[in-house]
Amino acid sequence: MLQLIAPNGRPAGDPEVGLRDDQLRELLRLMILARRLDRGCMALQRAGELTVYPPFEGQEAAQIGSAFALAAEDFVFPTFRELAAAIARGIDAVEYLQYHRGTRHGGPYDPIATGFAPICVPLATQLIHAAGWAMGAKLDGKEACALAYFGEGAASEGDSHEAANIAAVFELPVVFFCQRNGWAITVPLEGQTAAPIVRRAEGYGFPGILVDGNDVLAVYAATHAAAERARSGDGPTLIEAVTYRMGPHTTSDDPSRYRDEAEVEHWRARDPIERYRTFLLSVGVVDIEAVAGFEEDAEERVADIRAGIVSVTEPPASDMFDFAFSEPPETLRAQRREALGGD
Amino acid sequence: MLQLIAPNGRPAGDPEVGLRDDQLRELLRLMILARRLDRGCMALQRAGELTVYPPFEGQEAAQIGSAFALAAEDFVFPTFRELAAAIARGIDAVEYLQYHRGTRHGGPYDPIATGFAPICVPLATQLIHAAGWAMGAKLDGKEACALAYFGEGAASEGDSHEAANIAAVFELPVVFFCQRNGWAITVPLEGQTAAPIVRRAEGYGFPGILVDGNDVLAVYAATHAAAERARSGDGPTLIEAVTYRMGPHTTSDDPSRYRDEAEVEHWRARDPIERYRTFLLSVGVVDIEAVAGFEEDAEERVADIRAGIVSVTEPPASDMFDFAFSEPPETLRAQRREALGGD
Amino acid sequence: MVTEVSMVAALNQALVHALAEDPRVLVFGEDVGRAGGIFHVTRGLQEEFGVERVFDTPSAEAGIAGMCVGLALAGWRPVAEMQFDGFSYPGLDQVIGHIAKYRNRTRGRTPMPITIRIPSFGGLRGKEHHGESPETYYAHTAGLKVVVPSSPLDAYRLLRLSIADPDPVIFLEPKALYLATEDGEPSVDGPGIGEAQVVRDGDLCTLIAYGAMVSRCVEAAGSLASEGIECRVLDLRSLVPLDVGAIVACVRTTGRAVVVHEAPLTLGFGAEVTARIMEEAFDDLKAAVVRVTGFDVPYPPASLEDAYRPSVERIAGAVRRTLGSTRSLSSSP
Amino acid sequence: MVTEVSMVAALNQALVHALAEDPRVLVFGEDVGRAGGIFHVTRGLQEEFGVERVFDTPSAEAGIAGMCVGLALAGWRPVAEMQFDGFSYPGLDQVIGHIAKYRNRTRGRTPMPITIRIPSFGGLRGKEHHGESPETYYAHTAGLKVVVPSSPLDAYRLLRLSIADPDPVIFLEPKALYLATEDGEPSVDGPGIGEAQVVRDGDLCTLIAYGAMVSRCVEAAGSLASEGIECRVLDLRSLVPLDVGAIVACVRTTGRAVVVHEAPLTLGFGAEVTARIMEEAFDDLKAAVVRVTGFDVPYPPASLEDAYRPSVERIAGAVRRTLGSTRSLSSSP
Ligand SMILES: Cc1ncc(C[n+]2csc(CCOP(=O)(O)OP(=O)(O)O)c2C)c(N)n1
Ligand SMILES: Cc1ncc(C[n+]2csc(CCOP(=O)(O)OP(=O)(O)O)c2C)c(N)n1
Ligand SMILES: [Mg+2]
Ligand SMILES: [Mg+2]
Repeated sequence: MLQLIAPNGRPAGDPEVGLRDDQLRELLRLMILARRLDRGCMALQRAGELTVYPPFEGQEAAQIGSAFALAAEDFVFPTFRELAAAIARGIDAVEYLQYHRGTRHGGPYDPIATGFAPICVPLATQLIHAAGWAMGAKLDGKEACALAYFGEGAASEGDSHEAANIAAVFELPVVFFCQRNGWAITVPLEGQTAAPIVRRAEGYGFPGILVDGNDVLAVYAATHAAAERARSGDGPTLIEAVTYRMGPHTTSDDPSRYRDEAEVEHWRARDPIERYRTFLLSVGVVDIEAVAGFEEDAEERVADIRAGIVSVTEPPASDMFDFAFSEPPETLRAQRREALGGD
Repeated sequence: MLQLIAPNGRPAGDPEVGLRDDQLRELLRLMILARRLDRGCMALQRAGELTVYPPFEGQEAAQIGSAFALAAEDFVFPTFRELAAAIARGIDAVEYLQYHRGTRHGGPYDPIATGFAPICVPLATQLIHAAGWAMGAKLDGKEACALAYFGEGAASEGDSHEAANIAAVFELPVVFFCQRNGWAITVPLEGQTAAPIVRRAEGYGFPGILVDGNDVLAVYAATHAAAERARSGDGPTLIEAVTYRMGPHTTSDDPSRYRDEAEVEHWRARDPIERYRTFLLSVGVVDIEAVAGFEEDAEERVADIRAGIVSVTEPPASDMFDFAFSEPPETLRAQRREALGGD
Repeated sequence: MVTEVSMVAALNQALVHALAEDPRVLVFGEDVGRAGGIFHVTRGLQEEFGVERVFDTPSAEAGIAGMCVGLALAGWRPVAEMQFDGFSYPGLDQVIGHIAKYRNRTRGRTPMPITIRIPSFGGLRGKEHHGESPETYYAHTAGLKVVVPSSPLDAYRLLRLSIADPDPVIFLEPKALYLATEDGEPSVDGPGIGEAQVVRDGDLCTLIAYGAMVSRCVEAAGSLASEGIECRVLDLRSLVPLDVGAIVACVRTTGRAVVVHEAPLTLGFGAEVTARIMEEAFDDLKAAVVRVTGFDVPYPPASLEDAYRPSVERIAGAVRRTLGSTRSLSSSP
Repeated sequence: MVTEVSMVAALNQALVHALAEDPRVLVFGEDVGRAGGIFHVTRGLQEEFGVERVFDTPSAEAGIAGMCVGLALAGWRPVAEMQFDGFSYPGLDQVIGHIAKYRNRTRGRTPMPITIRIPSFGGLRGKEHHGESPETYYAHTAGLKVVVPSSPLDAYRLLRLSIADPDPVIFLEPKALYLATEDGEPSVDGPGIGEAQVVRDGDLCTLIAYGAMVSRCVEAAGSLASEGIECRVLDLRSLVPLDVGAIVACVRTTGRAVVVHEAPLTLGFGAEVTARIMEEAFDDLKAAVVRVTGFDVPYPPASLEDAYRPSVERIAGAVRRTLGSTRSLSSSP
C-alpha cells in the first residue's frame, strides 16, 4: 500500500511529490475547510435547512488529494459524497448544496464549465459516463482524463465492470478512483467483495494502485501518476484508496445499529487532517499561526455558505416543466398550463 | 495453459486423469456424435426444418469434456450453443432441437429432471442464475455444484461481474466455464477484452484455470477439479477454455464478412476430435474398428434425431396462453377466448 | 383491546410469519439483514431466522433479481428487496427477460414463486431516484403480478399472499405510508390478489386509485361530500391481475370516473384503467374519464414534490369537471 | 427515373448523410462496425468514416447507453444501436436513470442529443427475446422521444431528424419492414417528429397504428372497402411527442377508432391512445375505441408468432364490431 506519511505524521518513504510549499499548504487549507464544511452541513440538516446529507468526514485526504491532482481540462464524475472533491475543484458550495436542500437535482452548478459532473446517485453508473467522456476527449485529441469516484459497494454493480472493461478495450484516459471507506450503508467491506478491489485492475489489463486514503500526499501522488498515464494515452488506472467513513451513511442513518464504536476509534487515530498537519508542522511548511489562520478562514467561509444556503428559497413549479426537453411537446405544455395556468 | 494432449495427439504432460478406458472411449463417442449432430442440424436448417441454428463445431472437447466431469446432482446453465454439452448430459436431442425448430422456447426438455437449465439467450444472465442455484444447493447442504457456460463476449456484460462477485462473497459452489472461441458474432476477442478472461478470477478472490479447450482430457481434468472444489465448499472457479468457433455464429451469419480463412485453417489443424482420436489409438484404448463403430452409431443416432425433429408439428395456439401463469387471470382468459374461442 | 399497527410493522410481521410458516422462504437484498433494512421493514428477521435465510447482498440489483431465478430453480421461495424504486431498474433485464418468462418458457416446469419488494412512489422529500413510480414497467411485462397496498392491514395480507403465490409478484410499497397506522389484527383473510375494494361509497363519481393515492381520494371525496357530491373510492390493490369487473361495476353506477396516480400521465396505469372503462362500460359513461396524475417530466426535487403529486384539490377539481361535462346529445346517433 | 429503396438501405443512407454532414456524429454498438451490422444497416460506414467514428463495442448494453451520456457531455452526438429489442433491457437503467433525466437535472446545461436505434417487434420468426415490443418502457419514461417508422422513406426522414434532435430519441426499427421497399428519393422534408400522418382516407372508422402494423391496417382497410366500409388509417410515427391533435381530428370525423399494436394489451401504447381519445374526443365517439394487440403473455416461439401478432382479420373484425355497436340511447342523460 502506497504511504508517504505514517499515521503519526512522520515521513514513511519519500514524501517528495513535486508540490511547491504553497501547494502543500493549500492541501491542508482545503482539508480543514472541507472538514469544517462537512460538520456545518450536518448541523444545517439537523436545523432542517437540508433534507438529507451524506457526510464524508474521514475521507478528506482521499477526495482532496485526488481532486487536487487534476488539471482544469480534466473531468470529474462524482457520486453523492464528493463535496470535498467539489470544493477542491472550485465548485460553489452553495450551488452544490442546493441538491441537499432539495431545491435542485444533481447538477445545480455548471458541470461543463466546472468539469464536474452532476451528483450521481445510482451506484457505478457514473463510471460508464466517465468512460464515454474519456472516449470523447480522446477522439478530440485532448490531453485530458476523466476521474470517476466510486465506493466498494458500487464496485459490486455490473456497471463498474462494463466501465472498466470498455475503458481497457479502448485504452481510454480514465482514472477509476475507489474510496474504500469500509462500509456500503450497513454492509461491511467483506459483504461486498472477497478480495481487494484493486486486484480487479489486472483482470482488465490495466494497472491498479493501492494507496493509504488517509495520506493526502500518497493519494495525490497515485492520482497524479494515473492521470499523467491516462493523458499520455496509456489508458486507465484503478486506484483503491483505503479510508473510512467516520460518520453515518447519511443523516438518516444510525451506524450504532450495525458497527462498533471500537472500529471508529481505530480510525479516529488515523485522522487524515491530524496526520498531515503534524507532518507539515514537523517539516516546517506551516506553523501554528498558519494552521490557525486556515481554521478561522474555514469558519468564515462556512458561515458565508450557511448564510447563502439558508437564503435559497423554493424554486418555482415551472422549473419542473421547463428543462425536461429543449422544446416541451404540446402534450407537456398542456400539463404545464393545467398545473400553473398561462403558458 | 493446461494441456495434456498436444495438437498432434501426443501426450503433453501426464494424460492420466482418473478415467477408466470405457469412459475415455465414451468421451470420443460423444464428440463424434456431437460433431455429426451439429452438421446434421446445419443441414436441417438449410432444408428449412430449423429456423436458425448456432453451430458449435470446434468446441466439442470444451463442451463434452466439461459436461462429462459433472455428477447427476449438479446443474448446468447453458447459453444457446451448448447442444454438445446437452447430449453429454443425456438431454433428448429432439426435445432440445424444438427450440431451434421454433416450436418451443428455451426449455423444451425438463430442466429440473435433467439438471440442465433452459437455453439462455441474454448474454451472461445465466451466470447469476447459476450463483442463485448454487446458493440454494448450499443452503440445502447438497454436495453439488452449478456449472455455467458463457463466452468471451458475455464476459463483457455487467451480469458476468455480479455473478462472479456474488459467488465469491458467498463462497458458492459454481464453476464459471468460459468457452473463449475467438469471436462474439463479428467481434474478435480483442474487441471484448484487453486481458485473458481467466485473470479476472484473482480479482474476485477465487482461482482461475486456463485450459486448452480443444484438449478434451485437459478440459475434463480442469472441470473435475473445479467441481470437486466447489462441492467441498471451497467456492467458485473460473475456467477459460481456449477454443474456436469453426462455423458461422448462426446459420444467419456469413463469417467471410469479417474473418480470414487462414485463421480458420490454423484452428482446423487443432481439431479436438482428430487430436483425441489419434491419442486414444496411439495408447491403444480404441482401435480403428471401435472408431468406425462410433461413426456408424452417430450416423444412425442423427438419422433418428432428424426423423424425430422433422415430424414435430406446430404447437396449438393455446400453448401461448396456458403457461404464463399457474392460473391465467380473467383478463388473460378473455384474450384466450377471443383468440381461440371456447375457454 | 385493538392493537394499532404501522405499515412497516405489518410488513415486518408478514415476513416473520412467512419465514416461520415456510422453511423455504428466504429474505434478502441490500441492507435487509444485519441492520434490518433502511426502513426497518426487515428488522429483527436475521436475529430470529439466521443469516442463511435473511441476508445482505452486495449492491447488485441484477444479481438480486437473477439469484431469485436460480433459487427458485433450487426449490426456494425468494422474497427479495430492491432498496428503492429508482434502484430497481438495473434489475429490469432479469425481471423482464427471465422472472416474467421463465415459467412460460418451460411450459410450467419451472415455477417462479418470487416476491420482489420495492419501496416506491414519492412523498418523503427524497433525493433524485427515490420517488419514482415504476409500476408501468412491471405491469406491462407479461408474466408478472403487480400489487400495491394502501393500508397496513392490507399490506400484511397482500405480502403474505404474494409470498404464497406460485407466480412472481412485484410488491410495491408506498414509502409515504410506511408510518401510517391502522387498528386491527393482521390477517390473510379478506380480498385476494386481483380483487379491488370499494373503500368509500358514493354514486356520483368513482375515484380509482392505489397505494398512497387512495387516502387522498378518500380525502377529496370527503371534501366533495360537504358540497353534496358523493364519490365512491375504489382501491385497485392489484394492477395485475386487474379487477376489471369491480371497475366496471362502479362505473355502471356512477357513470363517471377519475383515475389517480403519481406516475407520469403518458402510459401511467390510468391509461389502462381508462381504456378498460372505454371497452367495458362505454354505454354507461355520462362523462369522459379523467386522469389526475404526475406530469410527463422526471420526478422533481423535494421542494416541488407537492406540486408534482396529485393533490386533494386536483382530484376534487377533476371530479367537478366530470360533473360539469355531461355527454352532449349531439353525440348520440 | 424513380429509385427503389429498402428500409435497410434508407437507414444506411440516413447514417451516411448524418456522419458526412456532422463531424460530431458517432455510430457504435455491437457488430455495427467491422461487419456493418447484423441487418446490414451500418454496412460500409466504418470503411467510409473510419474506426473512430463507427465502431464495435464489447457486448455491454449498459455500457453502450452510458457511453452515450459521457460522449454527449464531451460534445459528441452519439447514434448507438441496441442489437435487438430484447437485448435493450440491460441498458434501461442508464436510459431511465440518466439519458432521460440528465438534461432536466442540470436545468438544460447538459443537452443529450442521443439517438438509440433498436431493431424491434416481431415477424421474423426469431428466437426468444428477438420479437419484443419495448415501446411502452421507453414511451412512459419522461424525457425521451420515441419514434417508429413505417416505410423506408419515412425511416430515412425520422432517423435524420432523430439524430439532429437536441433531445434523446429512441428509434424503434420494425425488423419486419427491413426489406420492405418504396419508390422515391430519401429526404428530410416532410412531417417532423411529433406529427402523425393519415396514410389512407375514409370516414367510417380510424385505424391507428405505427411501424409494421400500419401496412396491416391499410390491408384491412382495403378488404373492408370491398364491403363498402371506408376506413381512415393514421400512422402515429412518433409515440412521444404524441400528435393528439391528429388523432382527435380523425376521430371527430369517423366517430370510431381501432388502435393496433404488437405489444401486449395491458399498458401497450393503445391504452394511451384510447385514454387520449376519451379525454379529447369523447363527445364525438359513436362507439367505444377497440384495441387490437398482442396478448398479455411472453412473445411466443416462431411457429405461434402469426397467432400472436394482430392479423388483418382481427383488425377488420374489430372495425366491424365498432360499426355494429353504436352508442345506445339509454346512455344519454
Ligand atoms: C443502483 C443503486 N442501488 C442502490 C443504491 C442505494 N445506495 C445508496 S448508497 C449505497 C451504498 C454505497 O456504498 P459505497 O459504494 O461503498 O459508497 P459509500 O456510501 O461508502 O460512499 C447504496 C446501496 C443506489 N444509490 N444505487
Ligand atoms: C444481452 C445480450 N446482448 C446481445 C445479444 C446478441 N448476441 C447473441 S450472441 C452474441 C455474441 C456472444 O458472444 P460469446 O459470448 O463469445 O458467445 P459465442 O457466440 O461465441 O458462443 C451477441 C452479442 C444477446 N444475446 N444478449
Ligand atoms: Mg463505501
Ligand atoms: Mg465467443
